[in-house]
Amino acid sequence: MPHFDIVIIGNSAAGLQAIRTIRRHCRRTTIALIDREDSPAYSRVLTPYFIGGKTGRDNLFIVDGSFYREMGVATFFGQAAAALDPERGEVRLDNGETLHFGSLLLALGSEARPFSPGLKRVSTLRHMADADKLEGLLKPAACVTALGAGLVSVPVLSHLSPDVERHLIVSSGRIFSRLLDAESAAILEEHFTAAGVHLHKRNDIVEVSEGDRLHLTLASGEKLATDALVVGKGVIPNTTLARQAGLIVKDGIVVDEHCRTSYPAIYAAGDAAEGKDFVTGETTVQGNWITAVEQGEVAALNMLGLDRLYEGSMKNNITEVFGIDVAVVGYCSDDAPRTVTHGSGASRRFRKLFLNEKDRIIGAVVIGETNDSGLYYQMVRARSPFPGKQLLHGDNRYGAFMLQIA
Amino acid sequence: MGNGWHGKLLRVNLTAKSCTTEPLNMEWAAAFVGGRGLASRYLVNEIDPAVDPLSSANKLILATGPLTGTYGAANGRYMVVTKSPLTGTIACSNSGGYFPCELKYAGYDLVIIEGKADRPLYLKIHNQQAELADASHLWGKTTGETEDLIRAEFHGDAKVASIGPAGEQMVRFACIVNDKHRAAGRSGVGAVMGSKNLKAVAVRGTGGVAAANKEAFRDTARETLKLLREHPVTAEGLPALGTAILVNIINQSGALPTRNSQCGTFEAAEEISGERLVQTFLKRNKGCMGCVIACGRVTRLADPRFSGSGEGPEYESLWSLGAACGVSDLAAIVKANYLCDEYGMDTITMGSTVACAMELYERGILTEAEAGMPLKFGDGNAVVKLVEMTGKGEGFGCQAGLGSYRLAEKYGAPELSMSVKKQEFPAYDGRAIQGMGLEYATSNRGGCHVRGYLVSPEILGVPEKLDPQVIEGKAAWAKAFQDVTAVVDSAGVCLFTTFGIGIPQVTKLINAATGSAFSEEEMMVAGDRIYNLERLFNLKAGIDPSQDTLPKRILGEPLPDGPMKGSVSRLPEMLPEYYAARGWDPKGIPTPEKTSSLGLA
Amino acid sequence: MVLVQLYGTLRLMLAGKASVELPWCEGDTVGSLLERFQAGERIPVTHKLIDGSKALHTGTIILLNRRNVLHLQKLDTPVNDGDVLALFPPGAGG
Amino acid sequence: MQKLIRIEPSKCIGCKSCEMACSFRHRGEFAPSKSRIVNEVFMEEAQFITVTCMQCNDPWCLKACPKGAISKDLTSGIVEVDELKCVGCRTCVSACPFGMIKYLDESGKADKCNLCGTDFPECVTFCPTHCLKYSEEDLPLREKVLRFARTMKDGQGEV
Repeated sequence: MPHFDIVIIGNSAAGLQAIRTIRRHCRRTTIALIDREDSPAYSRVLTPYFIGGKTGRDNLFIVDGSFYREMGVATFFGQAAAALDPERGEVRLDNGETLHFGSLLLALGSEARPFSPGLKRVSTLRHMADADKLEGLLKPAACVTALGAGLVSVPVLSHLSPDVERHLIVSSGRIFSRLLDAESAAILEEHFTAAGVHLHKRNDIVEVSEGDRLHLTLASGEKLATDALVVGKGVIPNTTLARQAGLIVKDGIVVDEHCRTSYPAIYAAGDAAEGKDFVTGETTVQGNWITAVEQGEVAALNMLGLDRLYEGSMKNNITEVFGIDVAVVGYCSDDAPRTVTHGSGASRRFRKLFLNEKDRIIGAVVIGETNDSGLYYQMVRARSPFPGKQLLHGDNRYGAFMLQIA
Repeated sequence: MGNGWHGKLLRVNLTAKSCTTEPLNMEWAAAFVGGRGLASRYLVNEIDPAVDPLSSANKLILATGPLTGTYGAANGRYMVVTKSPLTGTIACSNSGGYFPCELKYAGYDLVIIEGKADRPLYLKIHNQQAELADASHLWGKTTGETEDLIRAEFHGDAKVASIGPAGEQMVRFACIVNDKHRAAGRSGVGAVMGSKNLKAVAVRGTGGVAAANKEAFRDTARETLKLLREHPVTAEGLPALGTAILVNIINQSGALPTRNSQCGTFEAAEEISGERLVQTFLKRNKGCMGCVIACGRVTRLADPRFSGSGEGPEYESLWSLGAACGVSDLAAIVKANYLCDEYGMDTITMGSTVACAMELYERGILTEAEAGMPLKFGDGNAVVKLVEMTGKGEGFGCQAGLGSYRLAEKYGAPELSMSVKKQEFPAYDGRAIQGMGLEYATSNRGGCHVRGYLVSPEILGVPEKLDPQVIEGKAAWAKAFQDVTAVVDSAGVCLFTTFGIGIPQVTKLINAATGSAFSEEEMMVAGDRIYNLERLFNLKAGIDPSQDTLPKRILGEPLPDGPMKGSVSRLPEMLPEYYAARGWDPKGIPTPEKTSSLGLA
Repeated sequence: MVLVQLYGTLRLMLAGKASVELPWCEGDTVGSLLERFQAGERIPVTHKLIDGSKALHTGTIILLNRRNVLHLQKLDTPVNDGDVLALFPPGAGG
Repeated sequence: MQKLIRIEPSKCIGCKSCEMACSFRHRGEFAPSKSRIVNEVFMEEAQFITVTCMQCNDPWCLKACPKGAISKDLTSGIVEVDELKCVGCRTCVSACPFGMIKYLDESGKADKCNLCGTDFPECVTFCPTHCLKYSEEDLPLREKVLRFARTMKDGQGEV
């Protein structure tokens, strides 16, 4: 049975960063990488850009085959991990092969929550196969509907040509309800509507029939004929393997501040992991690219025996929707003890800071001119005290920031 | 357009509350260089020179040059062109800071403001988007407060040019202050803005300005930068001491107009000198956008009586609020200078008006009851108080707000106003520096030093040393300096660069930026054209050539002190020569041949 | 004695020193006094006024009893006992 | 050793020539909003601060890029965006704690200082006061980062 010092399952943000981190510190550690897709790593978060025609399909690949050779990684692509035996330190692949590991990183990611599987004109967007399917669906479409306002479904709508009829159906009273506060969401909703999007709030699809088009019946009773339905109802962490192996799993695989699971030699990172939230201290599945990278790195360092603590994950999303850029950093919920805002949707420049009881910055929503959003990320990370409203007025670049905190 | 110009102007009609764009007249842009020249051409085209400057029929033009917003030679200037409520002549006031470039980056070469708003408004420009916004909450605020409030409600990176309370009350010498401390200072352009109920112009510009020939532009800019960094004036004198370095120089030369020009030296010059400012309130030096010189003074006042921070004072302000009033109290001068920025007033006219009031007072023409306080020469606190009262429009401040000429005239002694065409001349005595006296008399915007700075050759020896007491050849020098200045202003370049560079560099930069092939001679002709255009405006505005003169004191009272003791201005001898050099008839009217040769007929 | 007054960057370079008194010698000229003044200072400063070939920089102002030496005999201008010599390195304003 | 743009704030005059030079060179126009170096003027505090990318050893932007479009050259130390690979997703923007990588509308790509590649940095060429220098990495610059970090940490320790 082949033995590897480190086995990584999952070939995306967390897995790749783990490989790079390990190799920066040690050339000799043996590494195996398992992924059920038979291709070099590609970027799931960029698939909307491919579908929207903003970038070529080839450009979704983050690395090519040579990367794994150069990094000295044994790849087991096209094979899912079927079973995990934590006690014996073994992973069995679906082809029956078993690998023995010193430590294991579960970077399994998550799956899109499915909706009416089997229909030709319906797709989630998670894998390359989804992207290929949607690309074919959207090209000739005169009307596209998205179910659920997520960071994948909305950008897909946003990248469509304005003469395509676009519908967005959300079950809650507002868009991005898990990501944003109500005020910011309202600004974006107004913007979406102005961009010609038909917004169906507090609504759902109760019936679907497929012919030459999709015929949707909404909970409101409204009927809608559309050429494609993009489903963005959130994601489900891939936890089956961990659960069956007896690891502690809540929504995701529970990890401590070392990104270690309930089994000392097994680590988890990225969308499949449930770790500490930087702001609230509670465990959460963060599910964003930067968190996956950070956790992949911390896990790798700990697997190498370099004691490294992870202070917790936070939201850090940035995207452009219907011509306006939005960044969401940290804790941005309506129950924040205090918020400070500046600007408006009309001025296409809106900033909202979320503060805790001690007036420290815990989150930020930046709509329009998001080039300074990294500073807000840093301020939340540093638990900076709120330096005053002027911070929000202009381009809050490093210089201003230095001066504000000095 | 990619050639120094956007080819676009913004027209703002305050009566109709409309903002529209128009293509720029590129023929005029070529013939009149840009900025001052181009805006004057538009003004001549659009208003009757006889119009009341404070009526809605006057227009206010904010103009950039083809080099504004580029690098190489401190190319960060804009000009405000309008008919002056102080002089009745065409006015062009020039300012740096960051606002001018921002306006250019927003995509406009010119902003023409016309009509009159029925309530206070401000103009908000965010690239292509220009709109008028309510300014009732800004009315009465100082320029600094206005800028802060606008930045908070519009955009934190917006650059703001605004009027203070002085402009609102149409103080005749109100200025337009941008970036809190830089001013389009002279001739009352701020009063015109106030008369239109326009509080401010706020700009956020994220575009750019291109050059037709990038390589040539970069090469010329490097060459220019090198020249300026190697010239001792622009590389050392101005950065280290600012313009304030002149206090001791001019005083020692016997040309520092003291106590309303009663004498030419000030015994306490040291106390208000640039050297003293360095030792006291100076925090650091500062440049405007694209500047390579950094004459700006960032100062902070620490005095039991006064507080504040800001920029300056410049030499002219040290003189006007200091020596002209016999004041040696530097803290009071710095404070008065800050107040002028905050209320939005020209420091030269302000100080000179206080000086005039002090002489009226000391001669018993103006009583303590009328002034509301004793106005003795040397009283720094009185200067600060009167500046504040003028800015607020309180008591005797309302009289001071008329400027020295109208004030002195009111008390029956207009000869005590040290002004030309009702605008106070600045910090050089026309008796001690003969060419400068000629320049004051012939400047198209009344008493002014930055239309042809003959102090440079006559006192400073740049580019060569002339004897200030000699009058031969001064007419030709005055014309040449006035024409060069017209070109440099119009290009959007800071005048101070001309201590180190000249028309050859400016021509090369303009050609590289605009893709033209002007010769240096053609540039000088353009300067002449601009100067004549302004002159023709003034004549039509009823400014008779008999006003090309100096106060009686300068013409008739010999300097009582200093190295130039005994001199008077020999203007009557120089003026005919000047008219001839200009190609004007002996009465000072441009001949038809002259105007047609310049294409102005 | 000759009073030498220092202005502008000269004064800044010499830690705020505003003037020095130099003994007068028979046959003194502006040039000889400049040399003697420099000899008395540890920091080289006169290069701010004159170049290596002893010509005044463009913009240098040297006033002898408030008269610019450029209109007299430049550096060869004779200096008398009790005269005042004011030295300004190039500077400008407006 | 890696060369970097060294900044001496006391020599800065707030002229933004660096921003002009940078944008003219890299964007073909004078447009400070598109400059890779930033010169901030704080009049009230009498402070002028200039910042550009410090070509971090372990760059946040590089790590954050979901495309692998950002790389650090091992010899020159330059952290560079490969425009052919960049998709314009801005993830790097929200990851850089110094705000020194930005998304440019006109190119639709991320843009950052690359020390003008193999040439001499243009901002340094046009800095009129030598406030900017191009020299080997030295303590002051690193110290600046450390001081920054320390200030942040101190802020964190406070109640």
